[in-house]
Amino acid sequence: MRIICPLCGERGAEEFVYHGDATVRRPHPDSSAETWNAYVHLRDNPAGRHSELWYHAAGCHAWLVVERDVRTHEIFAVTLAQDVALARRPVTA
Amino acid sequence: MSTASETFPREIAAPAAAVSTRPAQPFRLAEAAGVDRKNLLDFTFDGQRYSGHSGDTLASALLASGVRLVGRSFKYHRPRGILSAGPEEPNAIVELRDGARREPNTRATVAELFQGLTATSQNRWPSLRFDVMGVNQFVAPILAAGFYYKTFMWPASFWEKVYEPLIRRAAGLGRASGSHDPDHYEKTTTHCDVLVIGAGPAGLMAALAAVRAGARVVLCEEDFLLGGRLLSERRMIGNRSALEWLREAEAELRAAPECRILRRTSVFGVFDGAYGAVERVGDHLPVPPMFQPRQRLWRIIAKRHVLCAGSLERPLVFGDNDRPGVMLAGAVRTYVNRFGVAPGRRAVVFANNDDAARTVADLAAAGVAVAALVDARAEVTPEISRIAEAAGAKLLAGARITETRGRLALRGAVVTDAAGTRHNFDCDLLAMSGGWSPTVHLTSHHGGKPVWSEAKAAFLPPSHLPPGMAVAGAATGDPLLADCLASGAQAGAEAARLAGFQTSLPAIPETDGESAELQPLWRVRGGKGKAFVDFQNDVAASDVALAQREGFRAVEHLKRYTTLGMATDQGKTSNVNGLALMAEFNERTIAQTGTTTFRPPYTPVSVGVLAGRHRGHEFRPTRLTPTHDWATEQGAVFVETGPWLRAQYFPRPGEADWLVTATREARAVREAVGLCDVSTLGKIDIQGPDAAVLLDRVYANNFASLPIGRVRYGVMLREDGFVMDDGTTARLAGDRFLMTTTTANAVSVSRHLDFCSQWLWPELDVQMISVTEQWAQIAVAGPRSRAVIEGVVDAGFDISNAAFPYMSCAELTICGGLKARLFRISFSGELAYELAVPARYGDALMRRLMEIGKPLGVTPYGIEALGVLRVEKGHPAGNELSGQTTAADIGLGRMMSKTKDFIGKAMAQRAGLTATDRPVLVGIRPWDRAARLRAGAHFLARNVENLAANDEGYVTSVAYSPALGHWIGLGLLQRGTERLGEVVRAYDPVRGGDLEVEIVSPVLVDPTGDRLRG
Amino acid sequence: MVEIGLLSRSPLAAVLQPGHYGQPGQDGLVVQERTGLHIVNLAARRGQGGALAVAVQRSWGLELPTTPRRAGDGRLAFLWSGGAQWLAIAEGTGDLELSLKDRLGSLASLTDQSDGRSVLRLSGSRTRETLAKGLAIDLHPRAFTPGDTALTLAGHIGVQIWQLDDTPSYEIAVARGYAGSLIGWLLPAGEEFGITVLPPG
Amino acid sequence: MAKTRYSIVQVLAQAFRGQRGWAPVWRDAEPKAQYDVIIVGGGGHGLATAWYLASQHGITNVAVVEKGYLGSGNVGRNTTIIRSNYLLPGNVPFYEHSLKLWEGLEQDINYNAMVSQRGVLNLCHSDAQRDAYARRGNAMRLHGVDAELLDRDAVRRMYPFFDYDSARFPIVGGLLQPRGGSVRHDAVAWGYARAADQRGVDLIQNCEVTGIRVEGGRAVGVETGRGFIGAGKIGLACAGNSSRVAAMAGLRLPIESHVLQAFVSEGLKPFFDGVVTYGAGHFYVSQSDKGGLVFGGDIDGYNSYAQRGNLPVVEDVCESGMALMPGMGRLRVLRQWGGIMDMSMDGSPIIDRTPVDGLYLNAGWCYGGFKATPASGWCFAHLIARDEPHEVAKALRLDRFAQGYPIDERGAGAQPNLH
Ligand SMILES: Cc1cc2nc3c(=O)[nH]c(=O)nc-3n(C[C@H](O)[C@H](O)[C@H](O)COP(=O)(O)OP(=O)(O)OC[C@H]3O[C@@H](n4cnc5c(N)ncnc54)[C@H](O)[C@@H]3O)c2cc1C
Ligand SMILES: NC(=O)c1ccc[n+]([C@@H]2O[C@H](COP(=O)([O-])OP(=O)(O)OC[C@H]3O[C@@H](n4cnc5c(N)ncnc54)[C@H](O)[C@@H]3O)[C@@H](O)[C@H]2O)c1
Ligand SMILES: Cc1cc2nc3c(=O)[nH]c(=O)nc-3n(C[C@H](O)[C@H](O)[C@H](O)COP(=O)(O)O)c2cc1C
Ligand SMILES: [Zn+2]
Repeated sequence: MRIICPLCGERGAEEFVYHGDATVRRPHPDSSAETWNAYVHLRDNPAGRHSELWYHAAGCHAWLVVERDVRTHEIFAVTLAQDVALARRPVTA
Repeated sequence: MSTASETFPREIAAPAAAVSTRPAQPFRLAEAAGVDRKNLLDFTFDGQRYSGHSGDTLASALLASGVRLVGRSFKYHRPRGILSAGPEEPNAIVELRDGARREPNTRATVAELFQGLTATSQNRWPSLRFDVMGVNQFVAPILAAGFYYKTFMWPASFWEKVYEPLIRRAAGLGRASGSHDPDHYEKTTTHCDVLVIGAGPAGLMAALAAVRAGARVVLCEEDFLLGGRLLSERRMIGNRSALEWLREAEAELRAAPECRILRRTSVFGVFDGAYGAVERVGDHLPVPPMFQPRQRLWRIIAKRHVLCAGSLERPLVFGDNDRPGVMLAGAVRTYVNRFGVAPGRRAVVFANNDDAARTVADLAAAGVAVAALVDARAEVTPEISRIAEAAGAKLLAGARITETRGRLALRGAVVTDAAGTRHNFDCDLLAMSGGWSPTVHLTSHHGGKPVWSEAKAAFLPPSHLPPGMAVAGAATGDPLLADCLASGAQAGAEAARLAGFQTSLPAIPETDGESAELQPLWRVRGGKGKAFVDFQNDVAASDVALAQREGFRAVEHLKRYTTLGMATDQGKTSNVNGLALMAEFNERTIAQTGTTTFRPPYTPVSVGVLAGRHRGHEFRPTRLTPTHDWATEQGAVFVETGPWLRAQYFPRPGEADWLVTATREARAVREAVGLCDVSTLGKIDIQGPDAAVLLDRVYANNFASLPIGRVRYGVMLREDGFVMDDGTTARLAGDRFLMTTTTANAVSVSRHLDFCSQWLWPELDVQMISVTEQWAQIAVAGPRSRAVIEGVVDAGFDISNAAFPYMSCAELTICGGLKARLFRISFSGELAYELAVPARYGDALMRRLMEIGKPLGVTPYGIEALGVLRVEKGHPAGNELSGQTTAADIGLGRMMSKTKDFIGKAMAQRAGLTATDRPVLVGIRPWDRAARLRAGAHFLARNVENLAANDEGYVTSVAYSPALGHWIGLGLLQRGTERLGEVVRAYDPVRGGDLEVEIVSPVLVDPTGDRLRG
Repeated sequence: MVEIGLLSRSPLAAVLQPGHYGQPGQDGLVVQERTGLHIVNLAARRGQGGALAVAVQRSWGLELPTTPRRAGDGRLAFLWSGGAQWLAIAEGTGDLELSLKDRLGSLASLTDQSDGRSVLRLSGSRTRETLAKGLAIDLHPRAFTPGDTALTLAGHIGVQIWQLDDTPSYEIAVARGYAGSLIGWLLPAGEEFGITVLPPG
Repeated sequence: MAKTRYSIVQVLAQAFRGQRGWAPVWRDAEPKAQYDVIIVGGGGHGLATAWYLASQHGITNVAVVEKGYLGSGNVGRNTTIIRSNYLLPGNVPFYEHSLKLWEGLEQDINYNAMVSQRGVLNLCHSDAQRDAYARRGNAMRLHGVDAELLDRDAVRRMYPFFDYDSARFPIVGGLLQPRGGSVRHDAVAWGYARAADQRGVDLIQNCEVTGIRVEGGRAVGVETGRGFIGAGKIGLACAGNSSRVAAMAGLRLPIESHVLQAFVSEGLKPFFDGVVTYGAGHFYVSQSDKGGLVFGGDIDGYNSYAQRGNLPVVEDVCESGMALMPGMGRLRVLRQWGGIMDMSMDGSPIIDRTPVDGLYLNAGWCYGGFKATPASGWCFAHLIARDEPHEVAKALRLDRFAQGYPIDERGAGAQPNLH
């Protein structure tokens, strides 16, 4: 599998470390036990398009959000995780 | 671009008369396109000497020498000869070479001949001609597909003791050498615009088109010659012989700067984004050339791929179609035209298509008598009649071969014609053709299913090809040479265009006319004898029928039940025939029946080449500490800790074992001073205004409050609430920390920090980088450590206890200006320091400290002693941080902050993690002080049965404590903290041990910590 | 460098001896260990990337690369080494970290890595083919040119490589502890082309 | 219903009749409108469940609904290793129960699945690893399971051709379970299928479940490619597809689907007797009765439903193979394939009721569910029949994640690809 790191360019997946579903969000500390359990354990695990976290371990050390079809391994988009994270939560002063 | 593999150019040889005293080659013809008759080679088969020429395969040389019988089949041990002339060969598989280089199951049809080659037949005993297991042929009625599932069940104990060993001995093919492979392998990666697979007419045209467009092209050809079927046929391209055209095409490609031609290179798999190919660099030589590997793995990363893999001929299914001398018609032409070998003296040709008439013509041209052309079709073209007539062959249209004769070699065949009349022919060669199957294997490695074409009677490439792939040539199902040239050119040009180049279609040369008309014939009915479908695995038409009868009707069931297509050839010649028969028995179409899944590798690939150089010591890289060379000089014994090699202990002459040494070293630390390289601990430089914030979120305890110049022990959890890692973190400045991690977790902690700072809390202004390798860090531990440190710190730095107390850190200079970092931390529980210098000075610093410490009794110690010291102090380490323990389990519960959020906090509250019956950290000592403890023993109360229900925990770490004079240990014990003083058993049946141990505090030496603060 | 009482030692001292290796009479690969390099990692503080680039431009007249490139020359170069992260590499004496600190102030976090990395210079007509046996990236001149850099793997070892010129010559940096293993891969890989190992310099 | 009993007498008798008298091993059943129990998934676990429902609980109005052909999932693509050498109390009794069932399987189902107890040896390469194996071996002994800790010399006597002298990670010893071994994988599916069919279970192939009908909080049937089929109870045994099927009932599972590859070499004369796992890399190997070395390694490491793996893992497995057994260099990989694993968050399986009444879950088998087949079927049948967990499967419950009782053999945490 070839992943196009937004910083380094296209590389083989062997340079990366996989972390799983990128759609789960770390809950607020006071969230219910159920919410925490869902965050840590439960996954949609869809057979199709999957948004997931990869780490460019042998490259730039960036965490990436990769949009991939898990049936075909086709990759649609790769984004810096930091950018995704910043976009979804405004910086608090 | 030329590669190493091309340093042995082989011209297409002009025929030359052979003059030699070597064994004769009675079947060698005068003309051969592909062998060098001037160059004679000796080889042996089953110990018998033979000769051949360079350019021969083992198969062609054996045929030239008149050898027919080359192997025995898998199950019935039927005598078998050479069926094909390529990678699809099911019968002629041999053990090539001997000794440690023995290669079982080597197809004689692709093994290139070299001087001194030795080959041995396999799966026979005592000899190929007289094989005892040949009796299986006569009990064949019992040994039908799947018979073993129905029997061997009584008595139950007999299966493993009697039946299975018998089955195993009878099964299997060649023998593994049992020795370590003496050759080496390597891997390489190449990138290109267009990868062309196969260098037949289609592949050559594709490569030419792409190269002319300026694309970077890689052309892979499995064979040692380029040309594909052109080498096997007598054809014309553009008014000259196809071989001349081939020579020109090859010359143009060779001269092209951006074309890499890889011969002897099989593309074996289509993976996501990369093709795998194996180049047989040295397999055609007695031993690989100096500095060259035996084989090389190519990972080919190409923008576009053109598959021009050609097609494979199908056998016909008729009674006793497996006798040595029955051969594929196309292979017969290959032997005649390319190798200059007559595979027989008198032939019968049996076919269902127009193509086979070529075999008649070529045999005749080579002087081989053709007794008959048996065409299964009721009507044949005038052209075919003309060819048969010219060859003097009797043409039998609408006829079938219903019987063959001969045991170790074919002697004759019986033809039954349309009227039912039997014609008996003497012959030693039977050339058969059931049509051609496009070589679509690689097209379906991504899961696409090949599509059956009724018109072409073949499976064609799936509509969903692997991304970037195009197919050309006979692999598309359009096998006519003119079409192959055209589709190759078209696909090559298109591939280059899609890769971003301007292209124009090359001119397509004219060819001589031909026809590929065919009428399927899936089996000959009413014949005698077993009609084989899968030759190697002895699957006959009757087995397919049996599978159908028993309900194994899906193709995949058929395959698994009968083993059809599961042999070393992976059904290259058998799959289509097999499933066509299943379709017939099921009364369904072939399209409805479908085909089994094609999987890599296309042809078998050695494990060695897939490993490359990564074996033995080179299996994984070795990470060395800055003092490694010094430790080597000291005679250190090293131990693998992850990628690192660390000094385990430093034996002195006369010390009986590691325990004596480690004990001495540990004692020296307690009594004087010791030195240990601790550079392997992960060190992470954390900077930025939010550095403290990040630390507070990743550590369970507080770090924002840590003063500059101080160090704090921290514990971090995983988000699921279990302990992830521990270590000390020093505050070097308001916005700068130096975190240390365990050696084992250095990489994963770094990654975790990046995760936190980039993904969880991207707004934090914090920068991190590993400095593990930048600093050599030496622990100086023991009551006299201060004196040693004093010897190196530069004047002006006060290391008195008052000025530099326990848990201090400082940046300073030593040895006359060398920048260094000093930490007063202690894993040993003694007064101790860790001194860090830029790694290049680590070696010299160690020597200097040794020198300074000499009068103080300084002793280098390894990680064994380190372990002793930490167990004495009850510090948790790897064995306690098993990923299954909570902070509370290992006595660190109080470190979990109640006032802030941190990773793992929420999940650590779960019932299971806070349950009161969780095993917790305790110390242990043997009741009998002389006894030795062992880690891994389980705790059981004294008077209970040895049952899991009574299991209360286990011993995590042990050490012989020089300070206490007996073994001690740490363990996890249910309600352990309440049980100090209790005696329990450390039960260790796997090592024959059952000891009584006393539960004590984990901290057994200096529990008040006076020594460490002194 | 300060005059100090300790001798430095290369991690390659025991494994890389000058001389000729492999195929006699051929020099497909020339290897030299680089010594005397100052390497400082520079990571932009949050939101300071622009200001940092300006400061670098003003101080040294170099454009801080925002893609995997190297700006500068042998005396001082800024080598992209990740998002908002660079290695400043300088030859000679003088305290690089200090001079960076002076000019860049708190725009970046600075970390000395001079000892964290071993650097080799590789050149010779078969360098690309040798490297291809370990590096999976495309070093073809159409894909990788002088000034380009990449962080990647050589076999199982993490490396950073950058191209110096069209000869082609490259420098390749590896974590110090793995330097020996890198040589353990490189020399066998280059043997078939002939290798000259030069004295460190 | 085919009632032929298999025996040597039958085989000989058939030999004389040209093998013409054999009946189909199972009927090609048409789905009925309603069953007492529907098992979704005709893999090893689903078929075993059907057999034990019928044979142990007398429940025979059962259908096994399979989207492909019987055995097309992981039961047909695994490396056939059976063992019960587990560490944790939640696992050991369950897998030991399974091993015991394997030991009587042929007689139970009258099908020779070639259970072959040739010994499973896990190699260790450091003192710490050896002690961890001691811990495990001792735990096994406490459960009454066989376990032996071997030193290097003992390993060398068993496998002289391993690399003892130039290894990057030397062999220190190993943990041997003599009763571990291998079983002919396909035969397990076929044997259970035949046995269940003979008791009247309907085996419905090429029938994909596309929906689960839930009415008033209760599962009442499945939508399939061949229409709706009603059921009193529904048991999911879909291995790699558990999440997809559970989602049809609105459930999210602590599971990710990953691909695991396996490999077989060309056939060889017997030389490798047991099953061995390498402890310093990802590699394990045994030799099949047919002669091929069957081997594998780690999962590819990312979510996948593609049922095929990639080259880096192929290389990784072969590197480890060569590191262990340098003679493998000249043996050839014949075929390489993949299966979809339902990797759970703690690496251990789940056999439990679900929040939906009448819907039962059997999932999370990771790379180790083949050995579990008999016990999984046994316990799942027990659960479905009696609505209470079987004694040996009590710990395999679904709420253990929320409650903090993971069964995490490796201590890897809630990260499926690390198990
Ligand atoms: C390469 C590999 C090697 C392995 N090696 C071992 C080993 O050595 N030892 C070991 O113990 N375990 C091993 N395993 C694991 C083991 O194979 C599995 O855990 C086990 O087979 C899973 O149970 P099963 O047999 O019921 O699964 P499967 O055979 O996968 O059965 C599940 C069935 O459900 C069907 N299904 C899915 N969705 C639907 C639907 N919507 N409708 C209808 N049907 C559906 C599937 O088609 C499939 O047939 C290995 C697995 C793999 C892939
Ligand atoms: N008339 C007929 O019925 C008929 C049928 C089939 C083929 N043919 C003839 O065969 C020729 C077909 O031309 P073509 O170029 O399509 O095929 P080809 O068979 O001439 O060449 C294919 C080449 O691909 C190579 N190859 C296959 N798989 C490979 C792999 N995985 N890796 C590396 N190399 C691989 C083969 O070794 C072969 O050299 C034409 O001359 C055609 O006329 C005729
Ligand atoms: C234990 C085992 C042994 C196997 N042995 C062989 C073999 O000898 N020859 C073969 O072609 N395939 C063999 N296979 C692989 C199957 O052909 C097939 O690839 C695998 O079961 C996966 O199915 P699929 O490839 O149809 O998806 C074996 C599979 C298993 C699980
Ligand atoms: Zn990157």
